[in-house]
Amino acid sequence: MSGYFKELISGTKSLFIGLGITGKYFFEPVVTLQYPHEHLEMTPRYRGHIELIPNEETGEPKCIACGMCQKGCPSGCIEVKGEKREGVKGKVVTKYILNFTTCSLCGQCVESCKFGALRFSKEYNLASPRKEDFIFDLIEKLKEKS
Amino acid sequence: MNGTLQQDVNQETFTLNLGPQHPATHGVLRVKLVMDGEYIVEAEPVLGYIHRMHEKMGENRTWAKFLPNCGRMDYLSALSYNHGYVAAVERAAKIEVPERAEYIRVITVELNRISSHLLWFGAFVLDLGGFTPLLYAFDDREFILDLLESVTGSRLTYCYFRFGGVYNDIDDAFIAGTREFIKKQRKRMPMYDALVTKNIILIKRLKEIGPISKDMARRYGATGPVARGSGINYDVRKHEPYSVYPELDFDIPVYEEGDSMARYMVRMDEIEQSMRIIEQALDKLPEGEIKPKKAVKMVKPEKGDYYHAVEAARGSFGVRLVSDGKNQAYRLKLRSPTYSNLSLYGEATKGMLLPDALALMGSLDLVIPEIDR
Amino acid sequence: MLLAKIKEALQSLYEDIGDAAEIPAAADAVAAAATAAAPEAETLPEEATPEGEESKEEEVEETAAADAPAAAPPGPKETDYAAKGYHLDVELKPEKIPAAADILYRENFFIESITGVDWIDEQQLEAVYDFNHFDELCRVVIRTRTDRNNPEVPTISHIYQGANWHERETHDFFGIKFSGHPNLEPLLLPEDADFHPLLKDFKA
Amino acid sequence: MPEWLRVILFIIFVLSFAGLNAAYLVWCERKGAGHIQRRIGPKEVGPFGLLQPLADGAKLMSKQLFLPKGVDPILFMVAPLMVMVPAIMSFCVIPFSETFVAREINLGLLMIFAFASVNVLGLLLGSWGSANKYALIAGARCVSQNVAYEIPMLITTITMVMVTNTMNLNEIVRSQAGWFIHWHIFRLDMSLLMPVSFLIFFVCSLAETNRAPFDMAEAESELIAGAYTEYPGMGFGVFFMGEYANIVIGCALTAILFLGGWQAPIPLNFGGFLGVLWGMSWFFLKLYALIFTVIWIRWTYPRTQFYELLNLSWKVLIPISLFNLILTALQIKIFPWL
Repeated sequence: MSGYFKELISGTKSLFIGLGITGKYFFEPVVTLQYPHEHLEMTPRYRGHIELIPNEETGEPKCIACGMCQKGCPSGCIEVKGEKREGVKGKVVTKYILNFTTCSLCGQCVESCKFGALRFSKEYNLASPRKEDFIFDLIEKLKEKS
Repeated sequence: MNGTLQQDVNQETFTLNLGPQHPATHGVLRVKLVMDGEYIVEAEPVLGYIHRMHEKMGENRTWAKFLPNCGRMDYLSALSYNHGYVAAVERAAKIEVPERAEYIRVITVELNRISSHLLWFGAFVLDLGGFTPLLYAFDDREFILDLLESVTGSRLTYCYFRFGGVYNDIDDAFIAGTREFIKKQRKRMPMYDALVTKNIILIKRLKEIGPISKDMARRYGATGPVARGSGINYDVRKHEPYSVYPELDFDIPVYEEGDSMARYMVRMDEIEQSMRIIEQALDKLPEGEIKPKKAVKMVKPEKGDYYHAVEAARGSFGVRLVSDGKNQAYRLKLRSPTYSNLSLYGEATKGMLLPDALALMGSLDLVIPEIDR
Repeated sequence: MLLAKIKEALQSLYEDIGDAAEIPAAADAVAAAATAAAPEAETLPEEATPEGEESKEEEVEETAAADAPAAAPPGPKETDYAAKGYHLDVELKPEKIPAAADILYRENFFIESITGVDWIDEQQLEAVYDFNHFDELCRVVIRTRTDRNNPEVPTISHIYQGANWHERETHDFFGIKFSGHPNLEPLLLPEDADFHPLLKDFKA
Repeated sequence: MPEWLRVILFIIFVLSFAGLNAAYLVWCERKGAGHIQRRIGPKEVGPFGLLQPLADGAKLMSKQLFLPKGVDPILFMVAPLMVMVPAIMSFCVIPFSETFVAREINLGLLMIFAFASVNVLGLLLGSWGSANKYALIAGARCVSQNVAYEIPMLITTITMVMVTNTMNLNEIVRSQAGWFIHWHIFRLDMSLLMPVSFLIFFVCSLAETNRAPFDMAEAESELIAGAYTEYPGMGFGVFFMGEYANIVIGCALTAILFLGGWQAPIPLNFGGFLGVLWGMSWFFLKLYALIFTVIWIRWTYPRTQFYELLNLSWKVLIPISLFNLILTALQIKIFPWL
């Protein structure tokens, strides 16, 4: 019998304590970020889709189309082509297509690049109803940027 | 379903399809229930709705190329899976890991474990009909995700560990942030305690509900918090020490009752233990390299089979590798903890009421992609 | 302690096997040679080229296979835990599996997983059972080989109920029939699946 | 004012009140939940998201009224009305202020309870008619829950009737005139357990209106959407409005019985139109404070287990309310001068 009342009282008390907690939070400031109106700066290591790093002097991509990223990609979403040009050491990249629909952002392409020609972009506002919008031509993107 | 209702009500029992789209299954799990009124006569989980055959993928790509897959099985504690896989390959290929890298692994894995438990906590209370704790838990979890994002670059499906080390070193900002998080979280836990754990409604819903006996846990091979809630003192981190866990001092919370409340308490206590681990690991964090001195180029383990288990957030995650000496696996078996944990569901729910069975399901902490792999 | 005890108990399952010249026993020896080769290879300098290692291993295997029955008497083999991740490697004939599971069950082992391996070159399917103990660190691996064209292994789901799903999964992926299993329907694959994706000759 | 005009005006008032109330209680609920959970809640449609209910309403109304295969078409369509109509009827006797009441009936309290019982029938028919197993389970739960909770609720009401000697709601309010200590909840001299009565009545009205933590009829994490699972568009919308109208009735009744209805907490009364406004504003203040508590409770607790809910009724609420009844009777008989 005493257990009955004990449980009744402690139970009722626990309910009021719960109300107190949620009541307190009711008056506290909100913690959410109003996303489309406000934006967060991505952390330096944030992994967006990859992008080519330009050569600081020429603005051309540093990439020499060695194909290591293509080889190291688990999902096979990179396609690189390059050609030999006169007066330039190594090859010149002519085509760099990233199929972002299958990319898993593991970072093995960036890791395997010996020439420091790849990095993660900070782009995250990527949304489209069309698949084709996620097949990026990174050389185009680089040109647009500069 | 509609057409059969008339026939079904004339019988003693009727069948109810719980899922594959149901608010309490957290994903595409279907449970075929034979019900007598609201009592469950028979429950049979039906799996495979998001089966992706990761094991076959493992046989078709090099060891390194399988790394991103690890984060896509148990997406809530992806780093544990990362850890299990790289540790197994390291064991097979005899790759030395620098101490600093091991410490970083432990710190990030434990952070990941806390975030997984927090999400479970919220989702579990949501299963029981309480909405608000989920959002509070998410608030805390965001903090961890921000921390992990600052070091791994992603928020959920991490691909951070590499054979012999980790991808990035941690910096002072991360260390400071982690310490701040622990301070904040320690203050936060009493709130959860008062709002949820001590709530009479929650206690009534979990106490003595869904008992899993020691013997049942053993017969079904349940591990992790499910086993520990049944009085089994089994944690791979202590039982089969790997990485730098032997150097860290922490306890394994074990509850004898075996009911949903016990499993709940185990996880809540584990959050505190994980914070202890992180604190010590941060204190002991040695200077040095995060990758082996000699870069790991081509991983080619010797012929033979190897096993390595780690304690993921949901139990013992084991990787069995069969290597034929090539640069890809001959066979890659991934032993997922919730697969075994869920297999006891049919036996445990016999004669239970539907809401209790859902409380039990929530307390098993299911992550469906991990079950289906 | 536990390891020695369980080893002795499992040894009894070998006693009535008799002639070691049968096919399963020969396969036994190959596996034994592989495990025996592993510690030896460990001592090799790390710089050794993979090719060299491979060829050496093959050599060992060939020689071992030739005089295996004499070199390695059948029985549970203790393995190097640090290198392999398990303590006891037991290769049995399929019909001995339930007896072995029973022994382990009585010693309070729990079942970790069951899986298969497709040895297509030898036209054999291997079923691998992982057992572990809650109190003492002792991982026991039991394996059995069966003919690839008619793979059949008795079930242990009446001893370890948890094996039910593992066996169904193994049946899904490899087509190993677990005789006596109460409900050997596809679990992870679609209900009408008649293919076994983890077989080496499976092409999607 | 002729009687018929009064009735028509009142019907218009009640219908628009019930509709707007349901719409804006949803807004309140979402905003309240938002702030309790430390987020903002609706904010995009209109200032502070105030037009959100209109958008929601437009969405619900524009949806196809779809009859799922196998449903009983008559029951399926009638059920939402059977929840909505009794709730609206109950408004007839609620005194919003001393003179602002459609019909002052001497058995007003009885009438409200009579109509409240129809509500559960509507839910049951709806869940049966929709030929869905989840709905069926919800319907069965709903009936036993309502039966169980009507008992303590009625016992408590009898206590109040004993104390006030009337079942006319306006009379009950009038008997609480004066300072706020004359409100029944503070009248320990009438019954020592008056605050407990208040709690019991409030809990019962939560259960009667299927609100969390007793929302067995919906129980979305167990039964998808319970009795409403198969309802499309406005079918669900009417259920929804009925549910919120029932919450208003429950809270209004609590306010009238225990918190002095339209009485101001100070003995200050006006005549004429100002008096109506004065009374109404106090009534609505109390009403919405109670409704806010209902919302607050929903976003704080997990759902009770079904048998715990029955246990609570049969093992706790009924014995205590019975004890309370006896105590009050004794107090009235032994100390009649109080």
